[in-house]
Amino acid sequence: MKALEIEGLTKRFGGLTAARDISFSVEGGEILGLIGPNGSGKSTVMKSILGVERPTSGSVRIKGVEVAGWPPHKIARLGVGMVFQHSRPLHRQTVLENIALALTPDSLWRLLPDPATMAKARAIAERVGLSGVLDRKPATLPFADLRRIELAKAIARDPAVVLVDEPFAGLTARETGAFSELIAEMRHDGRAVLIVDHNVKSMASLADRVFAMYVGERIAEGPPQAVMNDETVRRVYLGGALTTASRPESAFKDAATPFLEVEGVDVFYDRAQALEKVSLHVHQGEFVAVVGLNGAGKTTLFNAISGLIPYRGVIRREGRSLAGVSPASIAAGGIVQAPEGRDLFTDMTVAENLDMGALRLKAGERTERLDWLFDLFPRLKERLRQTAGTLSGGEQQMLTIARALMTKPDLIILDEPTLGLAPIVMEQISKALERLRQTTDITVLLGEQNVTFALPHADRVYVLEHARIVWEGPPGRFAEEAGGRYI
Amino acid sequence: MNHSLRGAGFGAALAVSALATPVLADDAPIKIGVIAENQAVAGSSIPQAAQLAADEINAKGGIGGRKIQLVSYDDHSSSAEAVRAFQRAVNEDHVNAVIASYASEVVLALEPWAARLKTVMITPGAASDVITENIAKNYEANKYTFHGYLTSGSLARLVCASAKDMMVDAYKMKTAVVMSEDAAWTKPLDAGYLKCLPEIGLKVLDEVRFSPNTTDFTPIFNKIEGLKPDVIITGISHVGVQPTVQWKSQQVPIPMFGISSQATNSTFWKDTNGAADGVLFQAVSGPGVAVTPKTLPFVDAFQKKFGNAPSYAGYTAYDEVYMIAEAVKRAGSMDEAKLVTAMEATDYVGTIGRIEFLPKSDPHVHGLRIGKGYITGLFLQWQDGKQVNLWPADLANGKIKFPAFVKVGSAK
Amino acid sequence: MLGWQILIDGFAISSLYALGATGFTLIFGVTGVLNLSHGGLMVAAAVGAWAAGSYWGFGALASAAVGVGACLILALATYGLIVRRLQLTTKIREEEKEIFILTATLLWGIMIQEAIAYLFTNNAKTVLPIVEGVVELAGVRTPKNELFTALICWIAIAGLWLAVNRSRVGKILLAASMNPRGVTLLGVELSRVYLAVWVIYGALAGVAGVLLGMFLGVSSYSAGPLTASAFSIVVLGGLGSVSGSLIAAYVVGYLETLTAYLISPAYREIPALLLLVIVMYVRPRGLLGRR
Amino acid sequence: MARAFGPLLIALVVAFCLAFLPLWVSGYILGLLTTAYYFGVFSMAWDLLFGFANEVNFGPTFLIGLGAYTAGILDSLYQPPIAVCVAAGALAAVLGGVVLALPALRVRGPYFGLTTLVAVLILQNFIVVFADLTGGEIGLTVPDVISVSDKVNYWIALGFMSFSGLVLYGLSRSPVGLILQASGQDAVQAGALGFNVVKHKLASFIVSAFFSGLAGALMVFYLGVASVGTFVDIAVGVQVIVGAVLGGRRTILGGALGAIFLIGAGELLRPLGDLSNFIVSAVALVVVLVFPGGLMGLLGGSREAA
Repeated sequence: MKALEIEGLTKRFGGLTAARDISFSVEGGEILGLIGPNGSGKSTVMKSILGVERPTSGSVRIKGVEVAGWPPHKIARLGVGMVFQHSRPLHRQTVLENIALALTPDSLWRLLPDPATMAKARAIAERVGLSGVLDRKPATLPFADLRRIELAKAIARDPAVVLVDEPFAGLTARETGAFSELIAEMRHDGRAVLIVDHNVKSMASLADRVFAMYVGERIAEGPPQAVMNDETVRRVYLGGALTTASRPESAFKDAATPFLEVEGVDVFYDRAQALEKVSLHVHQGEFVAVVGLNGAGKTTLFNAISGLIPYRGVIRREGRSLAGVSPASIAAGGIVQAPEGRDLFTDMTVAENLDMGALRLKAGERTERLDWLFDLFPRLKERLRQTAGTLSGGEQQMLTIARALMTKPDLIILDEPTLGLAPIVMEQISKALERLRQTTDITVLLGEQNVTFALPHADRVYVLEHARIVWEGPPGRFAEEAGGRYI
Repeated sequence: MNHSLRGAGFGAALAVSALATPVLADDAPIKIGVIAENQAVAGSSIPQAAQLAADEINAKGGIGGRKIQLVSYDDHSSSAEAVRAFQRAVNEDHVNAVIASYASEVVLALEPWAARLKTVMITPGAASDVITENIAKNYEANKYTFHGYLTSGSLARLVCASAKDMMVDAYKMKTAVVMSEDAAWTKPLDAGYLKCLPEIGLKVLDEVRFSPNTTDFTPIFNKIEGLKPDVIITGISHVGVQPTVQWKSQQVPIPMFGISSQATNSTFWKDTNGAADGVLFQAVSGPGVAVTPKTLPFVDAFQKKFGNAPSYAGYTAYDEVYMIAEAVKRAGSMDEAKLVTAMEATDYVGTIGRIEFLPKSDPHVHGLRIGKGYITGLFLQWQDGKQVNLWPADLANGKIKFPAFVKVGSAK
Repeated sequence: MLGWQILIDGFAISSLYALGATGFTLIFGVTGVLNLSHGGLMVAAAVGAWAAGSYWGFGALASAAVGVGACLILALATYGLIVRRLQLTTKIREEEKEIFILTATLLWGIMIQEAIAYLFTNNAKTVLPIVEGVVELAGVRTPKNELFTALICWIAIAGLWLAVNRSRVGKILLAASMNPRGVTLLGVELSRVYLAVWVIYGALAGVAGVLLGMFLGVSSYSAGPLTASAFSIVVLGGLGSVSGSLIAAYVVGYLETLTAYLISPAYREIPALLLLVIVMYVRPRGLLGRR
Repeated sequence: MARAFGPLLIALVVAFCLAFLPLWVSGYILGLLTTAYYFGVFSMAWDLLFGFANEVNFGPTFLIGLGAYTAGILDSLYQPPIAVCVAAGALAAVLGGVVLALPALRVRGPYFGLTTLVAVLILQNFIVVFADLTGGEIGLTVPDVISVSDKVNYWIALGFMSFSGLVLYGLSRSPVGLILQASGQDAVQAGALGFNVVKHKLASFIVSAFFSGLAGALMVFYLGVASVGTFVDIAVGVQVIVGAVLGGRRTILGGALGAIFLIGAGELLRPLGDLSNFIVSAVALVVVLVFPGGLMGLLGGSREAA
């Protein structure tokens, strides 16, 4: 009997199929990695196991018991523990009390703390390396220790199955090592472990097997190395053969003071470090791509440039620091973002959305600009009177880019323009970018996890990984020098 | 925690020491507690008028050499605060009697406490019949409570008496609709109306009761108008400005006549922007009306001292201090049971008429006796920003006048 | 006849409810704030207009202007002194700010109410009417004031609709209500947007308050019930949906008028309350609510 | 663990000292504090729902009023022993709590808030409509009271508040309280730890309702009267909520502190007359704006502010 068995799991949200016919199993003492880019459906699978989502069809068995449709607390008590990515401990309680909470039986009559529970909590805390901070409040702890609390809570009830969501997000290299050991220990204890993450690399040394998903479907399964070398996986993550059209950095006139300079920028969310000493620059007229997996820090970087979040370090535009400038002034000044979440005005028509980008334009300029945009994205012209919320994902993405372009930006930041889009739509957007690059001298800063999409346009590429820039160079050298760190 | 408590204790202790003096033997002052709603127009006159009476008595040497001392409490229109104040008045400040509140809710909450703590209490303004009914139900326990103002039932009879002269006899009116807010005090009032209006020759076409939270009176007036009565007999207190203004703006062609407590306020004209013109309302006093020889001197003294006219509860509160003082004198002791007997023997001409309490045999024992020779009340009308008295004829200082939109006697 | 009466009377009171609720829902829609001092602001407008008329002898129009002005100033104070402070503070966790804004605006409303009671007593007051007299409408004698009230309400609502859908500022407001971040990213300062919303809100609440004072009369006690009524209508219609609020205002207004005519004026409020409870159980996001 | 019970220890010592207050302060202060103590229980019971179950209940007076009126009506109709009336009041409030919990498990935020508010308005309307039974808006006078002595009433209220504080605070710090807090904070994570969120939230409504109703019923037999203005009006609910937020949310004991502060401050400012309510509201507003941790936060320093 397997500890965890998924068979034919399908989950639909309205017309969207988030997971289709997924089957896998994990035995006690085994670690399975579940990977896939954003929107691949891995979270849906995880939620279905937890009982947060009810599967549309298929079966989820824990220790042979069918649990599909059960409420979460019953599944948990049957033997499923979960390490959440975002820890939300009780802030007024100590670390020990937080762990003891996970050991408390689900009874209304447990009014006094049980000494045996406390002893057990202590023992668990020791195992995950928290014995030094038992009596501290979570608010005073470093981020890694908060993750340890989550880990302790997940194994407190001695579950047969443990789900771990993005275990290494926000951790430093050393902490990552320590965390890997803790997870390996679970395997040693005979638990079935399911690690959910974006890519194989982070868990290559840890997982026994890897199960890869893409747009709701299984694309590969096997030992980590085999999955990393799998053709389909490589295509999804790295794309096929590339033709690049990069221009050398010396081709740009503002070599001394680049248009945009980011220098040693640090960003923290609570105690998790989202950017660590990040430096990059973009020249006037240059097309720069920042590639990195989801959670690497791309959006954080762009939000820092747009002034939306506080940061340490310096960001300069044409040599002048942007510190203290309001996000709206930065945007009004010409650094405009087409954000990852699109941030469209969903109940307004396409025309009205575009008009919102034309607030500072004169009437004549506006028409001229519109004509140019319709030339770039003919689809938008057809959809002019339709409300933005009813557009397809690809059309929404075009509108997002067009709305940003409407403002006549000096620098446009494109954050994950291909997220969740079908290949054919990606192709259309790619063509539009191509034309943009060829027909105008616009400056572009593109953030992508889809390397295939990013590299053909880029003059230079930065690779962002775990909050740091780990590689910089022309796109032509990417595959051989940085491709391996990427899958 | 300690901190705020010490503060509270300290402040209140100061207040207490300023008010309470030790109880001495024979020349100890007669202490009267006054519990009132100081922020409300009607309530604020109560402690002021009582103080005026006490000052007058003390200026003349007090009662048998004993001064009257008042202890005032503000109940913020809250029963809970009034109960607290009553407890303090009796247990702490050792008052001999309490004058309490114009709100029925508050007086009814205090009534059992008067019984429990065996202390004479008299209200200068509450209207609920239940107060006296409770006394009738359990005289021995509740005999400490006196109803120093007109009960709803009495008010109904006074309204009928004046309606007979002013509406039926003068304008040959035959039909009426009763319009009252849905409240406890209007239940006996409406019952009284339904009983006495037919007796004076006014057929009651309907009784319209509406929620006291009503803001839009359009449906109510339309409904009434549809019945084509000659007159609307009112029973309103919680509302007043709103129905009056809408009566005017809708040009309801039927006169409003009856109880309208807010209309007795001197600010009513201003509050309604003059829509009050023509409104007829029952009152126990009116500007410049000498109901008894004591009325005008009281009003003048009050005006001089406090800069405004007293509310209806001010008149009664003023009288009640005198009544208690006389009762103490008659009883010759501070014994509460004797004081009750002495109060029951009250026959006093005050500012609103001659006051006598109904005897034990009456279902409204300790209520005021009404009718000719006792309290008849007045009937006033707002005319050009002034309250003019129209009834009874010997006290009238003006003639009845209606705004143009009111079609008296023609609405058939 | 009765049918016409119900139709006409219900229309006026419903229009007033609609105008009162529109500002409330606008503020919620654009800034996410449930302003529990709403009733206090409306009463301040009415009492301000009343005071201008009876103390300083202003004419009807000038009084009304004073009332609206008073409301506008208080609305800006609500935003500047309370709401903005709470929105910007880092001492309170984001997820707790809602309850803090609710509590703070509630207290602010009580302060306004008590200040009015202190300065002008808690007697009910009526604002000098701009038009007087009556007209016959389908055999129903209707006060011109009632028609005037309905008319102004609709002019104000239509004006708001035009402003939102036809003007640049309006478009920005609309956009901000759908996606505040999107507006920022296009170079518009949200703080200015919010200021504009509060100005519009203050004017709408002011007009509603003055009309209420003119048509029905208000006292400082009305503050709480007015807030509760706006809150109910807005939730019934679906939070943040202006058209939902308009529909809900008419549902409540007519339900109350029907009850008053056909059952008894004493039970006026009850059916509307019960309806609200039923809607909350059956369709928790309100009639036209999106979330 | 010792630290968790520190505040409780201090509170109990303070309560013990307060028990001797009748020896040297006037009956008036005692009456004031008696009311304040009952309000303290109201606020503490509200904080259990708000601070731990994370449910913003705008209608605490729905529960309080049910308790008060059930007890009062029972007493005026049949005059059973007071204890029976009080128990019936608490039971009615518990039933009301369950009724209130049903929408709470379905709708969130402002929607739940409005549902609770409407519950109060409906109760208020029914009290007026069934005036024969309830005494309507002028209130219901009950034939019995617990005692006419202000000292006895004071001790009963103090004892009851201490008992309620002990139970509610103990509950909030007990394993069950922690589960409730976790459920309120994040239902998904609590479920993943094996806790039945629905069960625990329902239980919290029942406990909160029980103490609200019990306090309401006891207060009826202290005042001798049940009235809308004292037990049901929205303004009373506002005072309960402001007391809890002022005292410091999520502290239970802060509720008592805040309620006593509000009533005490209102009394201290009484010489200012009508302005007193204005100033109390203003002070409360300043505390909310400047010290979001409330009075408990101020006393405990910034340590608890998180």
